[in-house]
Amino acid sequence: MWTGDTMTNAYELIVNILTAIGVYDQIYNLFEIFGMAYVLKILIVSVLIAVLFAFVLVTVMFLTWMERKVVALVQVRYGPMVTGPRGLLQPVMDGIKLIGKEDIIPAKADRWIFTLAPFIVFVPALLIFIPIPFGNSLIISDLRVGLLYIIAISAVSPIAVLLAGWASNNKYSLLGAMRAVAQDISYTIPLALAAIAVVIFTGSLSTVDIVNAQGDYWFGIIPKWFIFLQPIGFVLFLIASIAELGRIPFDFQESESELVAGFFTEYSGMKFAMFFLAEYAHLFAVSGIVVTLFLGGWNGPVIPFIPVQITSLVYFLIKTYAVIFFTMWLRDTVPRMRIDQLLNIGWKIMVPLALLNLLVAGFLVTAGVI
Amino acid sequence: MPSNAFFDNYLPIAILTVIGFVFVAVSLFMSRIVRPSNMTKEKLTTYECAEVPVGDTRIHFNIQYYMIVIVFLIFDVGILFLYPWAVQLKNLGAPGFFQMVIFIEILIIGLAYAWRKEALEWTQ
Amino acid sequence: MSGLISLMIIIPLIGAILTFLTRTRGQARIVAILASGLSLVLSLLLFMRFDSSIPTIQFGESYVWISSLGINLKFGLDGIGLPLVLLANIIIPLTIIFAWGETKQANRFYGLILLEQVGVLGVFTSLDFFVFYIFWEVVLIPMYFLISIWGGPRKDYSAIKFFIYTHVASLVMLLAIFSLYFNALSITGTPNFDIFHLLKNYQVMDGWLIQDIITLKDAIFLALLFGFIVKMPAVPFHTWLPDAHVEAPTAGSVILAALLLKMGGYGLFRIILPILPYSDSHGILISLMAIIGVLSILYGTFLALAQRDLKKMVAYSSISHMGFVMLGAAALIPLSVSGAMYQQFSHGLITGILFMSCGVIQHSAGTRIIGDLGGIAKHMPRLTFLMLAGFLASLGLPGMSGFIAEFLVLVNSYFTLPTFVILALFGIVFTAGYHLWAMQRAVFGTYNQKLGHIHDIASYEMVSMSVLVLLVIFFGLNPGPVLNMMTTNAEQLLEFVVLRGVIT
Amino acid sequence: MADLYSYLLVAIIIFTIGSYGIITQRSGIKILMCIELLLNAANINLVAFSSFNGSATGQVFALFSIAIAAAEAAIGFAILIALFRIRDTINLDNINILRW
Amino acid sequence: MSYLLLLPELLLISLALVIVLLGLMISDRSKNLLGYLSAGGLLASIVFILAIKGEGSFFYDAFVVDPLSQIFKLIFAVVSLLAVIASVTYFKGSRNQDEYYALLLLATVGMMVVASANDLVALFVGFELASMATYVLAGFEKRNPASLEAALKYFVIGSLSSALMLFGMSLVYGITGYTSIPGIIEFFTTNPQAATGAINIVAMLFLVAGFAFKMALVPFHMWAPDTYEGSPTVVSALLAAGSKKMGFVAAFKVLVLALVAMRADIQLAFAVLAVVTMTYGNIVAISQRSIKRMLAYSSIAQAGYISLAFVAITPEMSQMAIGGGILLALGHALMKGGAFIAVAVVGYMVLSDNRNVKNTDDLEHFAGLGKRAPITAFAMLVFLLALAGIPPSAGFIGKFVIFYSITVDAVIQASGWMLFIVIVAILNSALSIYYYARVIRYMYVLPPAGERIKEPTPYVVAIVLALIGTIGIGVYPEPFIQMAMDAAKVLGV
Repeated sequence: MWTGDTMTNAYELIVNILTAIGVYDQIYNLFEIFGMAYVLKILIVSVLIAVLFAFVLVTVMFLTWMERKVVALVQVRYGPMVTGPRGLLQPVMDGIKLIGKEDIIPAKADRWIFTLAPFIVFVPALLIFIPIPFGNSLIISDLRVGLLYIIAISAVSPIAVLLAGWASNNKYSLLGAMRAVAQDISYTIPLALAAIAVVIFTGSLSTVDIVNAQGDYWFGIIPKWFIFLQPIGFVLFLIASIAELGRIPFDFQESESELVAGFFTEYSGMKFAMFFLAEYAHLFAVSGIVVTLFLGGWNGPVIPFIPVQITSLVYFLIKTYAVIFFTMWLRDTVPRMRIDQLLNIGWKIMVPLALLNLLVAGFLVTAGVI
Repeated sequence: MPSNAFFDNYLPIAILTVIGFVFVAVSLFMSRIVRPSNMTKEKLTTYECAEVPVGDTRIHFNIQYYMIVIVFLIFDVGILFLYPWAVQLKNLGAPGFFQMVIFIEILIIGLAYAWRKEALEWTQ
Repeated sequence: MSGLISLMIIIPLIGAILTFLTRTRGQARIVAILASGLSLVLSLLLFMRFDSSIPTIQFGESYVWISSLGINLKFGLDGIGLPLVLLANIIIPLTIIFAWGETKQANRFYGLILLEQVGVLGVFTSLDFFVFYIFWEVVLIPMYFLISIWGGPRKDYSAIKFFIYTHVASLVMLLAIFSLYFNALSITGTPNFDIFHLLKNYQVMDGWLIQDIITLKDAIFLALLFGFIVKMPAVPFHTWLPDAHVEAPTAGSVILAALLLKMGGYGLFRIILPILPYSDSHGILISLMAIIGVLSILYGTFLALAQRDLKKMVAYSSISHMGFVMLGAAALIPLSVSGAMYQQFSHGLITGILFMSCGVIQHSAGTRIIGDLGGIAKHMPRLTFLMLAGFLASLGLPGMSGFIAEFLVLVNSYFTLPTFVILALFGIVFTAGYHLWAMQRAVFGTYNQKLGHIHDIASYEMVSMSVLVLLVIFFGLNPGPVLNMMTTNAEQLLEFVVLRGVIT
Repeated sequence: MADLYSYLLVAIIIFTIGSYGIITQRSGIKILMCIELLLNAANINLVAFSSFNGSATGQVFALFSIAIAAAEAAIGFAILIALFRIRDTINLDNINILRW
Repeated sequence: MSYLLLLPELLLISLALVIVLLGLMISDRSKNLLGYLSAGGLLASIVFILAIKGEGSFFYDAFVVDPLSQIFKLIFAVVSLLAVIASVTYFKGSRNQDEYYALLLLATVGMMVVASANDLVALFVGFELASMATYVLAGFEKRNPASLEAALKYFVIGSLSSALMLFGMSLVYGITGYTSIPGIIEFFTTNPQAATGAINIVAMLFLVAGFAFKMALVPFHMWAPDTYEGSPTVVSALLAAGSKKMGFVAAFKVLVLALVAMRADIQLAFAVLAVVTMTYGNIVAISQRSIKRMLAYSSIAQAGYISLAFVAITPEMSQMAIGGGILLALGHALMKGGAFIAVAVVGYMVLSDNRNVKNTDDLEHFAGLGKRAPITAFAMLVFLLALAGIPPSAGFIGKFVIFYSITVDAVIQASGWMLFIVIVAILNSALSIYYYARVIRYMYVLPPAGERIKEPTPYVVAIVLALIGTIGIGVYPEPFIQMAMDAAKVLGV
């Protein structure tokens, strides 16, 4: 029987489980006969990815529901209640509606780029999930440069936004896109700087290493999460992440009252849905990253007799949803800022603060304090 | 098929990229089958706060956008150097730290310069 | 008594700088005449102390300059250099006196003349090839300015032509110097730019410059020769000279003809003759030099005959006279060589008179075209006298210095180069012809009324011209002091000629 | 599948595209982009060689060159913007007041 | 291994940063002080370069201090000093002086890093630091279309050349597996068969192209005339006199040293480049009426002379040739720097006559300069004569040594094409007099167009310094020849 060892990634986990069950060798030999051992590997990975994909889609749907529910909660009303139990099927209905919507491409738009933009916005949003550790061993691929990879992939989204805004040939879209990009890139800097401070402590860019580094306890009680070592870093990272997402109070890419709907004003139907999906997928991913970097990832008290994979997944989801809830809460209680304020905060407060934070962290590590 | 950790690690990325593209394509195609298509001239014009669109969209932008981009570029690349340093800091010891302090200080001076020169101001 | 030579060079240099800094014409010319006069006094001192019975370098001085390249500030005088130093120091003060009345940018004018003196003296005294080359080049700049600022209507063209033409020649010479230097360096192992050192090592040089076409020795020889004959100038490289002379101011022409041309001749004796016997095909090279010499004599004469412009005529006569220098050098007989040297000295004095005459006529009559002049003797008797003396000296009247030089050259060259001498004799005849004919048309005859009233020569002009005439006569009657030292050196130069079997 | 030559081929293709662009394009921005292409071709080379030589130097070099490329792009943009402000064009064909 | 040896660079870097910070704090009016500050810093770094003896290597051997680097550092620092002193007047009252001086110092540091680089990475970084700073400097008058156009052309071609150079470097790295220059040499000496591959030729072509852009060798020269003409004159001085030499020191280091195995190919390639360059530069210079443009072409021609040093890198003459190249580079830095500053004075003079003149460097403004600005005119005269190679001047000494080595090479090898090169070089040298003399004629022969002006003191100081250098090297070249030969010995071909 499988004992619950830690694996490097989910593929190994599957292989391990299959081996424990005792079927892996037979399957492997089967493929081996045809000289296609790697097909097996691709198969397993594909299955994993499919699971991830499904998980992301479900999560996104759930998040759209949750968002409405949280808003309703804050505003002391019910939110969607009709479709399904407590409106739980509302996202499905949304999806059906969007599929049936007309797909309008404005006459003056750049058709190719207009169609390309949803692809480019959606795919990176998925790709971010690759190195996120959902739980012990539950990671698609533990990249050695995981953190850098995440930052790099999330830097693709401004390009898509710009493409979308430009291709629409609508002034509001373009303005929204430009603002979105300005905001995105401005907040990438403190984001990346805050992440570096964490890397200094771990000495590794691998997300798994980062999570493992937070596994211990001080005095046996306080978990060694980086939020305690890096309170400033955490705050910076969280704010920057929210800004990157373009959520209130930083939602200048949309600013419904000013720019109609920002860069995707002209999008409708499934293309719009793609932006929508990407946004929520991104939200989940970013929250997951915050958890990974600062909130101990999947670490939590070990519960006997339950495989650590399962407990860790639960811990991770709990923490992540807590962060997501926080962002939604924020959305409902804080007014939108002005864009100059936003940039001022980004460049004049967060960047210097992040640099200082970095120096302090570096000093602490060099001096051997921690 | 080279079977090394490097490719093992990046194989999922390739697969996911393909799946992602396929998914988007399929869902767009699906909707094309299902949805109505009844274009009119009015529908095809862009939306401009319930007005008829005026003028050209490809307008000149505020110079600040470029300023921000340039400042971003510099810092982004500066960060590029910080990552390897951060990973290796424990091995580099004090000299490594102080060398990077100089680097960061130059970054800070650059930021101060940009700040003072109002490259960071949105409204001028 | 070392240090005299460098002092003699430095004084005009300081004088030049001071002259540039003066504000008025009066100050400028006084400083200039003082400096050049002081230099003349020093050279006279040298002249008197000179022992003309020995051919070695006297008054030698040497200062380390660029030790890594073996370059020293090495000066010294022997029978080849001293007469020319004397000549330079005579001509320059006289030129300054002649140009006493210069009004246009006087301080610069005199300063440039003094700089010219520095360059020329440097060339005649330096015994280091590098230093020699530097002075050789330095001479060009003041002359360029003299022509292009104070010159005639086509001054720009002629100044730049003069500059570039002679600069190319110098650079070609520089290549030869490089090769000589490297040769000496690879033989002795120590860098040294000393002229004698380089020339001595030329003897043991070997190799081809271009396989089976020209040997290194010949190539170097030709390059050096090219450098010198352009300066001399010899036909066919003479075309810069008439332009430069015609456009230059009188003082410039005088210096150009009396001193700059002599640099070429000096190079001939100092450098070409010592290596000539050691070159691989000396027979051909000697003939080449003789041909060039005779060609210059004849071509210069005939062109002089055809000129309508008095100054241009004088310029071409210079070419023809310098041909004698070439011829005498190529003859390789001690007396012909010393005759050639004497021709240099004497021509320097004579041509001064001629150009000054032209200058005076131009100044007074407003034209130099022979046809437009005529009968000015009545109005300018003093000029006529001095000019006549100069012309007679130039055509080789016995009793004047020119006669001795040309006589020596022709008589002695006949032993080795008979054909060429006979050809040159034709030149002599025509020389007399054009001199007298020009004199007759321009100065005597009926007065051309269009000229209006013209003044005779000014006093300062007369002083300098008279001194020159006196000197011409003096050295015509009493060539001994100068000729002796020349002969001593010429004999020493030619000792090896027989040894090498160059001439039988 | 992926030997050194594949990488070099990619680099050369990118390099060729960049060179072609520099020769044919007249817009300042496009030329800037083409120059970046050239630099990136060199970077691919460096990283590929680094990986196959087993020395990290090439990667370090690439890192430096990326940084430099960024700074260069920033300066290029700045010049183009300044030029655009007074000339209203960044077409290199129109920027020709300096001629002999 | 004393870190004191790094003092010149460190001083200038910190000074640049300090100037940026000071510029943020002090008022626009007192920004003139920054010029004096940077002049002081440069002076101090010159003193350090001369005073701190010794050799050393730093940063894992990526950075060496040796005679070769020191003499080029001296050149760069001196040129920058001249430019800075002249800039005190040129940019007087400008709001952006702080950036100007900081960039200028950074450009200097970049050049110095190139001079000291012992590793392709360091070389490239230094190269780019200097290039980028000068891109901005060239376009520093941002209201002046000509200046911006100059900057744009310089930028486009300069960055293209960097890209080519980087590509070449990547190939070299691929071939040898090293980026350090000694490593590359070691590779080629231990694997002689590797030196014959065709890929080497490709790599070398890229490198040559990259360096030749900076050196402004034909056919990579297109940017130079435009840039020199359009840039602020003091920046042109820096470009022509300083950053061009950076290309040479890089070429000396990489081509001569690292690719020693393929020397014969370099020789012929550079022979063609040199001959074409000097001839083209001189011929085109004749027809110019803009003095800056003329100086630019003359600068191209001079680059041709200097690159003769690469032609003569045979075993017998290599040290002499490279020494001569360095010497001419040194001389050229002073002469060209001085000449450009003199042009700046004329520009100042013309503008003080009439504010609306567009082409302040037109030949006609030089008419009667000897009367209007005697010091400038005299200095310009000396610089022009020195550029023409008239003794005794720095230009002559450098040319002398280079021509010497190439002549001797031609003689030793009895090689026809080398002889041809010598002759072409000589004819070029004579040809150049033609256009230099034209300027001299304008200055001294033609009547002045206005009153005598008072030449601003900083300009005069800069010009006189350059003048002293130009004549000083000509009159007492011994220490400079020693330095150049020591430097050439480092390359030890």
